[in-house]
Amino acid sequence: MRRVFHILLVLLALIAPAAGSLEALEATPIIEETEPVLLDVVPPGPPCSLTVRDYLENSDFGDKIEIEWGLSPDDGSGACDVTGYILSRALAEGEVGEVLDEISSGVTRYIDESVEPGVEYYYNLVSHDGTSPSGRVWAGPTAGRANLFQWSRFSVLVLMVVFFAMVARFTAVAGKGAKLFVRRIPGLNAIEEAVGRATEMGRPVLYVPGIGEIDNIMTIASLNILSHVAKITARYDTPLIVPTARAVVMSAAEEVVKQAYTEVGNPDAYNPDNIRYLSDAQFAFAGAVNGIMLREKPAANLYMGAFWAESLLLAETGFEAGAIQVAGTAMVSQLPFFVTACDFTLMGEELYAASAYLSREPKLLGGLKGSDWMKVVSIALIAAGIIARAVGLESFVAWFQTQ
Amino acid sequence: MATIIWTTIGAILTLSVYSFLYKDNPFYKFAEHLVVGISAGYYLVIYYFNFIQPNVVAPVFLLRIGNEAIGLGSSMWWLALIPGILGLLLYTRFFPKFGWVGRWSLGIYVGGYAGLGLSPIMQARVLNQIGANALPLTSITNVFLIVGLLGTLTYFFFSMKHKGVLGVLARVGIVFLMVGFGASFGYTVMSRVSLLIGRVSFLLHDWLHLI
Amino acid sequence: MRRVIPLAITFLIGMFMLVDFFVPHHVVSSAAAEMKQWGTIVIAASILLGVGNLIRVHYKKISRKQEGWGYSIVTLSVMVVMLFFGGPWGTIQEGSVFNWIFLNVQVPLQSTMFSLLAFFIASAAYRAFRLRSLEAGMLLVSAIIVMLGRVPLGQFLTRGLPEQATLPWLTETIMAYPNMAAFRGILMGAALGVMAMGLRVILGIERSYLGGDK
Amino acid sequence: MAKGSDIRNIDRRFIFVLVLAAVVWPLLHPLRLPMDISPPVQSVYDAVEAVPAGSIVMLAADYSPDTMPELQPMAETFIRHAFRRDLRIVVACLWPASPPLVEQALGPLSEEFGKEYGTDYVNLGYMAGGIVTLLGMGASIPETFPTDYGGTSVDEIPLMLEVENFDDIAFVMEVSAGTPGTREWVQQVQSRFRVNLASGTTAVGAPNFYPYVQSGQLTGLLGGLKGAAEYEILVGAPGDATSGMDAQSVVHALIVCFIIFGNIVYFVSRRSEKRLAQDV
Repeated sequence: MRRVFHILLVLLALIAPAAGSLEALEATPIIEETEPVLLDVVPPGPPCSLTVRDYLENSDFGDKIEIEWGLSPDDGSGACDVTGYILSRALAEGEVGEVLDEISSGVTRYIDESVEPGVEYYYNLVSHDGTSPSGRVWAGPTAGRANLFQWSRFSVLVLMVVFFAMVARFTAVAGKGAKLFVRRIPGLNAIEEAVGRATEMGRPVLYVPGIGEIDNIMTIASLNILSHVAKITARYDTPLIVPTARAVVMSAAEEVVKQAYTEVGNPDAYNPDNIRYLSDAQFAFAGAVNGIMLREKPAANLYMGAFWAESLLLAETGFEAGAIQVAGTAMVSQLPFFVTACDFTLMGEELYAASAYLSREPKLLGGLKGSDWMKVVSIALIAAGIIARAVGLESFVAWFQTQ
Repeated sequence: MATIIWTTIGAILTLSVYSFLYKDNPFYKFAEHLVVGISAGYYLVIYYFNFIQPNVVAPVFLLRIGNEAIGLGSSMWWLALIPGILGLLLYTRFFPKFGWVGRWSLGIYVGGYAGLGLSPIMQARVLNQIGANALPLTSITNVFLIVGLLGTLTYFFFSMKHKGVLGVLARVGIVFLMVGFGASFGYTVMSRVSLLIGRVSFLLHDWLHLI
Repeated sequence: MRRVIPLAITFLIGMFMLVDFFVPHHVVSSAAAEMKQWGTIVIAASILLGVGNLIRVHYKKISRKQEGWGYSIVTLSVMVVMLFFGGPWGTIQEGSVFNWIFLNVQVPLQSTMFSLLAFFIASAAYRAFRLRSLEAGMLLVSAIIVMLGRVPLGQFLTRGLPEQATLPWLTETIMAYPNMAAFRGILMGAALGVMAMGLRVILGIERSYLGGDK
Repeated sequence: MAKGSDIRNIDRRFIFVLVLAAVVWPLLHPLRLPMDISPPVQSVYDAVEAVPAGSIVMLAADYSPDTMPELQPMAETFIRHAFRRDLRIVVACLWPASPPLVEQALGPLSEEFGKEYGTDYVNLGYMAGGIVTLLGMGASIPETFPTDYGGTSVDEIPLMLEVENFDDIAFVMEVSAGTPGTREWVQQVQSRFRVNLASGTTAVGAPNFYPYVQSGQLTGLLGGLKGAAEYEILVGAPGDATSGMDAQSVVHALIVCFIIFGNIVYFVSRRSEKRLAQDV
């Protein structure tokens, strides 16, 4: 733990100068509309200076170069006839090159966001009054260099380190045998009851692991719960039907279920034909699962994982077929439908908690405790943010609004 | 004439799906099996032509697609072999002895995407939310918003007993959750009805010309 | 060996992708982009596993003349038709037979299935919204307010009342505050759950998706 | 939520039939339920009413078939409104899919009002380029659209001889499903050439454009099916949008009735159960 804080301190020391220079960014000049200028033949004075440098203030891919200049003496004062500046960029010294942009009068800074990283560029700038340009000022060469750390995302890193440290700590504590309290999750017992009822009725259990791909963490949580459910059905010799919408999820589900049947010592009861790939197409899948519900009459329908609009199609058909239904998802938009149409619903984080809880492995329970403490940290930070806003420390809140 | 035939087929298929609302029947079963078969063929072809051919087959076998020579002249063509092999490894599961090798590709895929997801989630769902909720407590609505968030978050405390202050907050959280669920349920009705209006006007307008 | 290698790969790739978010350098980002591409290819290659499973299940049904085997013939034959028109002898461009079947059969069938939700949302509302408890009451009341507040009828029902008592105003307020608060809470909680689990996947503590330990 | 006792659940099919009837009936026999007109829609109507008869207005149609249910009624109603007020219409599109959709509306309406192509209205069709096309129109519309949708040179179209640039256009109605669309018209055309601009957008897009109404850059805004229905009512020609909103109102009200009915049944049966329990 102490080492983590040392690292944090070092990182904080590194951010301080970067944070200071961030303020300069905010000072963008205000462009005022200028009165129409009469045509004349006298060119305005040229810009009084031109400097170019790699854009450093925000970490970038090396695709940005910052250009600054001094206003022409006739911009805003003198003859007061400058209507704008023309900035050009070239690959060789002395060439005018391509026009990058036309910039309004009164502006002294431009960021070229279209450079190739590592390529050296020359810039030149003229002022003009609508009819004639001034003399040209030159600068360069300079090249954009890629940064190794995205400082604008520093706050993300800090919170990640804090979160991971807490998870690691509680996992270690739990691993040493400390008893961790975990509150009852209502939907969990319902899963076992539902499977039990299906067994009594001699009807199958239907387990839908959502239509998410296997890279979706909800699907992974679902496969965890599937392993638990498969162990119960293996023990009671209840058929377990697992329809899937993704081929990889199907093959993972096959492994999970086969493994569970083997562990319980009933490998012969495993029926590979019950782990089915139906369709990658959302409603083709939903339609086919509805068919299974009506024709194979499962007595328990478990929906765990990532669901989209098909949630209610499944849950309403399942209700009509008379099955006990337990759902679990972190898809916020679908929760209302599962909550209304199913007997029990694992909401949001409960899905992940359930998967950790079922395993009863202390290592996994440590993660739950870590998440809880992260909630406390988040609430504390919101409170701190409210106070900071009240006393005018807007930069504290801005620190969280990264991009 | 051709349009009439195809519209009629479309209408019959539409009605077949709706017949499911009455009860399961041969028309629905036909429509269901049709859609599963078409999508299986469709995705097999689309996945091949959109991912496998341009990214693996073309660079490795130096294929030309149209006038474009993909992979020809690229010194990095062998990189395309890696995903190709990873994809093939998935099929080792049919050989019990080597089945474990298939886990390599699955491991790369899942591990990669797990890592990919972590930081953006921390940023968008935690960090930015902290910023968005650090609101000045000057209006009732802001207080309301923050109390609701606090309650909902408390409901999701797993390792602490919901007693005392935590119990009250968790209960507030449940009330907010229920109001939120009711509201988004009600909010969604309109878009679902729009879908039905769309299908009904296909039947009444395009097919029967009644409106 | 069999366990260590996949877990080591998972860890290395997972950490690399995690780091990618913080490193703007193009060497890292282009490598990460390449790996993301690999992921999509692995998934695309897996489709054959799924279709193989589909063929096996339906073929068994047909050969054993199980109930509904005739429908299995439908599934397999339209699949062959699609492969024929989209395969090496066909084309998948706009206007091709392949594309045409998809647009004129698959798309209307899917959108009709989607529209079944208009019926189901009504039956679910009828059945589930009962005043059983305080919580159920909140669910019911907010659903009714928002349903009415979204349509002209609701506007008409509360016409003439002060603005804060009209259904459209109440709808907007409920969506913007209690609804928003609840959903932010769920999203934040779920995000922590995802991260804890994602971390376990990268560290190899979570490996159920690989089919357990053996 | 627990299911409650199954005896109290009526056959779902009864609900399904009522929902279907609630959608089909208003489509076949429009109900014309009362509808409040929101201020941005009223402003669109008022702005068209304020254009002197005989002036030239523009319909900028930038949408495709997938957003037709929401946007086609807007275009139709605008054409009807303009024809009825004897305004002449120039149609210009930045989306390739739009010109035939506008044709579908122009055909029957021009017949209904006895309008001549070329003198009373013209469809310039699609021109690629987005913002560049908009700026080109600011300089010269005939040069930006050298031919109409049918391929006729604009020099041979009497109406187009009166149009040089936006100075000759009294009002622009932009019906937009995305980009290029309302935002580009406001930023590139309204702010530069000070045209009198109103817009019709999808319900999803509308919230993005309300700020332009507040700032006065958009004279008015039709948002989604609801905005289209309100405009239809104002113009006095209730059509598809009004029927659609009628259907929405009826289904929403029906579901609310279901909920209330369900609760009455629930409480009555619970009371009788209690009484039964006391009797025994």
